[in-house]
Amino acid sequence: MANEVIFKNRDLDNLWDIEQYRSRGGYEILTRILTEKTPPAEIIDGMKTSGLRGRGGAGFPTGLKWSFINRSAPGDKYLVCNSDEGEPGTFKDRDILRYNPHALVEGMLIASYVIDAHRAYNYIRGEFWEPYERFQNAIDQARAAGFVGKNILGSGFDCELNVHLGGGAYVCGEETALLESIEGKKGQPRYKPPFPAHVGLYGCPTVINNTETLASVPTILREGAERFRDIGVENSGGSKLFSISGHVKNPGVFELPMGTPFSELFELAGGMRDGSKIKAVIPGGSSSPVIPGEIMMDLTMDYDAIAKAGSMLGSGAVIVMDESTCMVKVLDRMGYFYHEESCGQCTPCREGTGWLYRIVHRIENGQGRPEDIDLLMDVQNRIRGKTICALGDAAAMPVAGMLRYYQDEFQYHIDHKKCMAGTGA
Amino acid sequence: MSEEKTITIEVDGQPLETKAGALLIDVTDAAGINIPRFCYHDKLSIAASCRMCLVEVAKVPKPIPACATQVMDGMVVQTRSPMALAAQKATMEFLLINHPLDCPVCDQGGECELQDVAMGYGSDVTRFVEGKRVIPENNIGPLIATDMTRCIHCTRCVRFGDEVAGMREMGATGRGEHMTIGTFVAHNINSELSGNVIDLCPVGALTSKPFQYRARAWELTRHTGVAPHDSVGSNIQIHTRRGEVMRVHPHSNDAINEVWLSDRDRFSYEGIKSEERLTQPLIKKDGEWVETSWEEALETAASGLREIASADADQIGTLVSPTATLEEIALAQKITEGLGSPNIDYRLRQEDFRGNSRAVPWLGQSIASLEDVDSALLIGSNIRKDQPLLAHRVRKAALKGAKIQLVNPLQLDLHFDAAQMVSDPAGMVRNLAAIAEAAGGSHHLTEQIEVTDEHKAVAEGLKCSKSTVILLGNIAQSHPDFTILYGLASVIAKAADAFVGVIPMAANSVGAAVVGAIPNKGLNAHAMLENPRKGYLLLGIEPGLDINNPALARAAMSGAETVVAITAYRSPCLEETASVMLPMAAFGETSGSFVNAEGRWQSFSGTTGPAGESRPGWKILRVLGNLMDISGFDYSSSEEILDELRGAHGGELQVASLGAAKGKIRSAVTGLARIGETPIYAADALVRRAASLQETEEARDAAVARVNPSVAADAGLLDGEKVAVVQGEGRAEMVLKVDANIPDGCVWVPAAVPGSESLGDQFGELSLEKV
Amino acid sequence: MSALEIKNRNELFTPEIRAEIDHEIAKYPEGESQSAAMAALRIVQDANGGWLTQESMDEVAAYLDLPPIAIYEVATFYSMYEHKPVGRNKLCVCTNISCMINNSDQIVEHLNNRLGIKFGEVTEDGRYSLKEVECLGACGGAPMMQVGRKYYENLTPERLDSILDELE
Amino acid sequence: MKVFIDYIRSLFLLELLKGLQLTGRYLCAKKFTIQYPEERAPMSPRFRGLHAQRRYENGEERCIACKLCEATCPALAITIEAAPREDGSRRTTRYEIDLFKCIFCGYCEESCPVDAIVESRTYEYCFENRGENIMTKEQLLAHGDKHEVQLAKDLEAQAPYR
Repeated sequence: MANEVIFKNRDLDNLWDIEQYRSRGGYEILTRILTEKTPPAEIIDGMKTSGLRGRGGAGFPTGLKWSFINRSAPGDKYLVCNSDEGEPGTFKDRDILRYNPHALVEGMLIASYVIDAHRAYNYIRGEFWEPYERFQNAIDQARAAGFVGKNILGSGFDCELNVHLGGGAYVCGEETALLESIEGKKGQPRYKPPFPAHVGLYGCPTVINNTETLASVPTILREGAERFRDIGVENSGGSKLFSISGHVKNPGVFELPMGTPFSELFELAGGMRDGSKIKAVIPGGSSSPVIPGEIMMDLTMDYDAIAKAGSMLGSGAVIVMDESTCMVKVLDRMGYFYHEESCGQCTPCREGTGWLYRIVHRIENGQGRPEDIDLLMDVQNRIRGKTICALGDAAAMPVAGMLRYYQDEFQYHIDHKKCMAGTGA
Repeated sequence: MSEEKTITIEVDGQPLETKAGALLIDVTDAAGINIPRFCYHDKLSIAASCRMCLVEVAKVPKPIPACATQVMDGMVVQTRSPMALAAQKATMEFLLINHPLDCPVCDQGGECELQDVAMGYGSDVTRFVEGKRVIPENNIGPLIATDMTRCIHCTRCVRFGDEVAGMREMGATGRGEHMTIGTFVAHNINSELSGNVIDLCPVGALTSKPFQYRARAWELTRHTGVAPHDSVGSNIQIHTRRGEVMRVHPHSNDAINEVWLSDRDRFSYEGIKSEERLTQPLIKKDGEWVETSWEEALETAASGLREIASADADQIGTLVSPTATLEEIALAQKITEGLGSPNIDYRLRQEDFRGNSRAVPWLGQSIASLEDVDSALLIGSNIRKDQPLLAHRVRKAALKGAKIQLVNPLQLDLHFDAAQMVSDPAGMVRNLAAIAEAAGGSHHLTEQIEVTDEHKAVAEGLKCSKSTVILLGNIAQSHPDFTILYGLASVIAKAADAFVGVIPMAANSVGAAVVGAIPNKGLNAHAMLENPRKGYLLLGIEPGLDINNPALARAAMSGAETVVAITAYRSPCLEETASVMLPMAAFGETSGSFVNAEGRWQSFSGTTGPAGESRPGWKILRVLGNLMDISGFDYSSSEEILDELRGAHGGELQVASLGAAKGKIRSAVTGLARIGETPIYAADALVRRAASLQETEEARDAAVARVNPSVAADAGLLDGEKVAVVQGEGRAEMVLKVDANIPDGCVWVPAAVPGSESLGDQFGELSLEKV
Repeated sequence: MSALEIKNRNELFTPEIRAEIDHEIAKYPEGESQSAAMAALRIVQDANGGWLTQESMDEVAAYLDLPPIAIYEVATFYSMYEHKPVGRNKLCVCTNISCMINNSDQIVEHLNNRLGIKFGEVTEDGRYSLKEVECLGACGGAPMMQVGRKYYENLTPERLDSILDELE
Repeated sequence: MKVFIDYIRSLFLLELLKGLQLTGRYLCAKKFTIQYPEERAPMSPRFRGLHAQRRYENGEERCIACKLCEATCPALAITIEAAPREDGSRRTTRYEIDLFKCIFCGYCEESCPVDAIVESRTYEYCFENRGENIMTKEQLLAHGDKHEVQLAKDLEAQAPYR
């Protein structure tokens, strides 16, 4: 059942070439939509049926998002694709851009048609130079083939597709920060409401979708929304790219149906490396709370199951850690990350992430105090739900998660000023 | 539509009626329910970033910021529920972890929003044990002291620069914890409204430099007053301690200055303590100035003037400063009249008196209504420097889409989008005439006028808007063809269905005109000097700096028999020209009234005692009147004078024409033409002595001669070179600055700066010489 | 700053850089040239040996007709803009979780020893500089680093040595 | 009868002896009186005598012109003027205590965040001329310099209770 949607044609060499892409039906659905002038509402219905949910992390239903745009409102509308892949553990969009860029181009064009956007931007993180070149090449090829630009395929529909390269800021993965960044400003998230569907890029209605979401669109529409939906499980339609990394034998990106047991994904990744034992799994990127390995082994990979276990499917970035891993050190590094990447705009995140990091860091360095665990818990609680964007929550949740399952390790660190036996190698 | 609907919400169990779409924080503020906040300010955009105003709203799972939440019908809000309080206390703790505990040395201590809120929401013990953040300082000029380590990143100052001052000079660089508010590169903040960030800053990160460490908020006594410089008449609070003016703050008045104050109004108080303050009456005896008693000084002054008047009353000329109070001006007028002289004038910087003297030049509408115009034509006005807060209103209009056009003798650095038509002074008249023709009006100028597409565009811009205003500024009023400019403006106004107004120059220009400090069949300010009088009475004037043609003024006064100067300062040009100097109370030391640009009478009382032996101007004039046996001088308070004036002149101001578009253009010159602007920090005696303002780049750059590159090249002069400006008999050495904003054939040589005392008319022919 | 104001827009940068920036400006709707600020900074940084001087930021501001502070804000917000000289090869080593648990510490230590520099420093010959970066989205190949525009994945001390030798 | 008994008693001077008994007891008891000024009563470290201003060990004056003492003084005895010193630090240009007004309540000492203004153990002083009741900054500092050792000791003794 693997590789059903985005990686469907991964067996083809040079899939990034337009000829190869078209050899398996690429751009067919776009051509059909544009020539038949399919009513956008029909496409939105299809998307709703497919059960596709945003693949960036929040999991918002895509069809619903598109339906928020008032097509008949005067003025410009924009489509923005979020390829600012930065959540630690996630590396799926890079592969989409590298291996199947035309699926994304086609998906962006379809989405633009649906919301009547005549300009679409793909925000690719600045470090992704190689993927950027692949994608830019795909745009150029698509333009040459008449899929991008003025009066596409004689339909009267215009759409310019451009890439905006990021500059190195995790927070730009937040949709409104990303819009600010495209506008040439600091990537500081905007307060919502108003939501981008009303006031987005340059103050115009804007849809922002993740790379994986948009790249799934052509296949969904071509092969039928029901088929896509049926790949997955209830409430988690379709298949999903899972990036698995850490102490596994074969880390990589795997496309699996939603609801696949974690153990199956784990098997695909070759299981633990060097015969070590699984200790813990971060199931959805570093912002999602950690889950002990034994619990994880019984879970399926879909939104509801992971949420029930107290974590999030997020971007589907699975980080597997073996028994030698010191959880204090892991949290120390994660704390540093959020502290470095906070945009600085709102108080709890600007000040709180630094504080969290400092507490964990001093525990890690043997200077922990008995009251530190309570303090950590309290500080993360004080950040949570009080910030403009989700970065504050993203910084706070892993702390709560770690303390939920591995408080003893933290306590040990505080008491003995060193790692618990067997960890921290 | 739905915005206008009245809805009901519930806050802390209290039902509140309000307009739909209003911000929750505004609604609670109006109802007297306090929600703590730092980043929110009702005159700035919403940042929602400090997270201090988080409140609980029913059916919303997370606490939400009151400053960014629009009220909806039936909303149930709790500002002090456990969830709201926990959120507010959390934010408070986060704000305090990196805030230094240096309240004892911080100037904001005692009036600090953070301190106040921390009392309510903070904890007395910190749980943060690491070192606090420290930010290195940048010097941002002589007006604002910075201590960015105290900054809580509310970004009010940044938003102010962007949204109000129109100059993005400060920003938030870096990110996360390392985000720093500042200029990034060390340079001065140059906005003429920069001082407002001191009020906006909720902590002690931005404080007043001249006031630094000098007093605490709790020891200051607050007196409301009126700013004494531009004609906005900004409401201020004068803060005094032990009989000394310590600082000036804005007093909010939405009709006038809103909550803002220009730097000139804010920092000029330093001039009160100038070393040049005259604190003892002085008489010139055998060419030497000697200190004397009030009795002798007053007797000398009175007898000197009386003697001249008894021989020929017409030989008396009175010049009053338009920054003097209404009461002082009225008494000066009464004395002049009592002596039998018709010669009195306040229009010291005016050159062209061909028009109707009796008409009062004023704005013709309210200050607040300026921000609602669709189109404006500013003639001869450097509005941003001359009237910073009027410029702010115009800027607001421009931001709302109004088309602002200017006809000026130099290209201005404006903080709003505007079309600027720049020409030499004579060209201004021609341009205006051409615009008038293009608009379909007619004039009676002797000259043939060429109408270009540019003129047509300006005319079109004026005609196709609903509410249009045409305003004449300081440059126009000093222009040799002011009357014609006014006449042409009226022609255009008629054709474009617009409104004409004059932006009065000084705090009490309108007041002086209202109480009649204008010659009735007598000599005007210029004629009094052209035909020297034997006796002069000067009220608050420095002849070398406050008069359009200082060379003429100094010559006329030096030759006079008696020159009585009622003045707060002992200045070199008074020592040269006067025969008696009577020390007058300065700003803040006297009660009085000003009439501002929109005709609003505003009174204020004295806040401190006058320095030394000086006395309020109205008292000096009253005694002078008594000594000269002029009847009707038995006032015992300035209020009595005011009541009398209100009775006589308190009616509503009428818009009357100041001149017609006819006659000869006088401003045409054959050589180079002088553009004699009065720089912002040279406008009057007080601001000229305000030490910190004089240290600003704006003031330091003022005393230079500016020409454009081609004029410089023609004259073979280089930027930064010292040149001699020769105007008639006068000669002044100045540094030359090459400035592309000056039109061809012109030299910008300011008035009222050191060196300009020996020059002639503010607009006239001059030449440049190499030194 | 005033010196720049006098400068004509066409006197800023080389014609090639101007063309590149203009190409970026053209991507955005009219009047939104600020959007090109990030790209312009990147282009100017590349042309200036990998870092931004204050003058170059002022020039970008002048070219895009923005207040300089708007450019400073952007240039200091994003981590890819450098404000100090960097080596010809800027070695950006990821130390985030996936790399960390795959021994990025060892990689960093090896680099420290071999080059004699720490994070944020440049070798004396200006050949290398070292920078700690956050997740670069290649966790499958952890530990990894980026040099210039290229990713190097699955690093080991031995592999590092051969990579370093290849870099000029 | 009563008259007779009283008479006998008076003959034996019993009252006198009773009185002398008390005298005798105190004659041998420990003395309360001290021979001021040769002898001094013991003093608490919290004694609130004449004011002094202290310096840091490097000679820098402690006072930072925060004006809390001035604000807290219930008798309005303290007058402070301040301005930035040449090095930019916040310093008083005038610090005066009017000893006629001072009620020696010690609030100034208590409010001082840097232990600059203190009340010393000195209680013997007098004014001979009008105006001497005003203690200037120089006098306060000089007084502090003279007694610094004792002042520091007293402050340390009080420290645990503040």
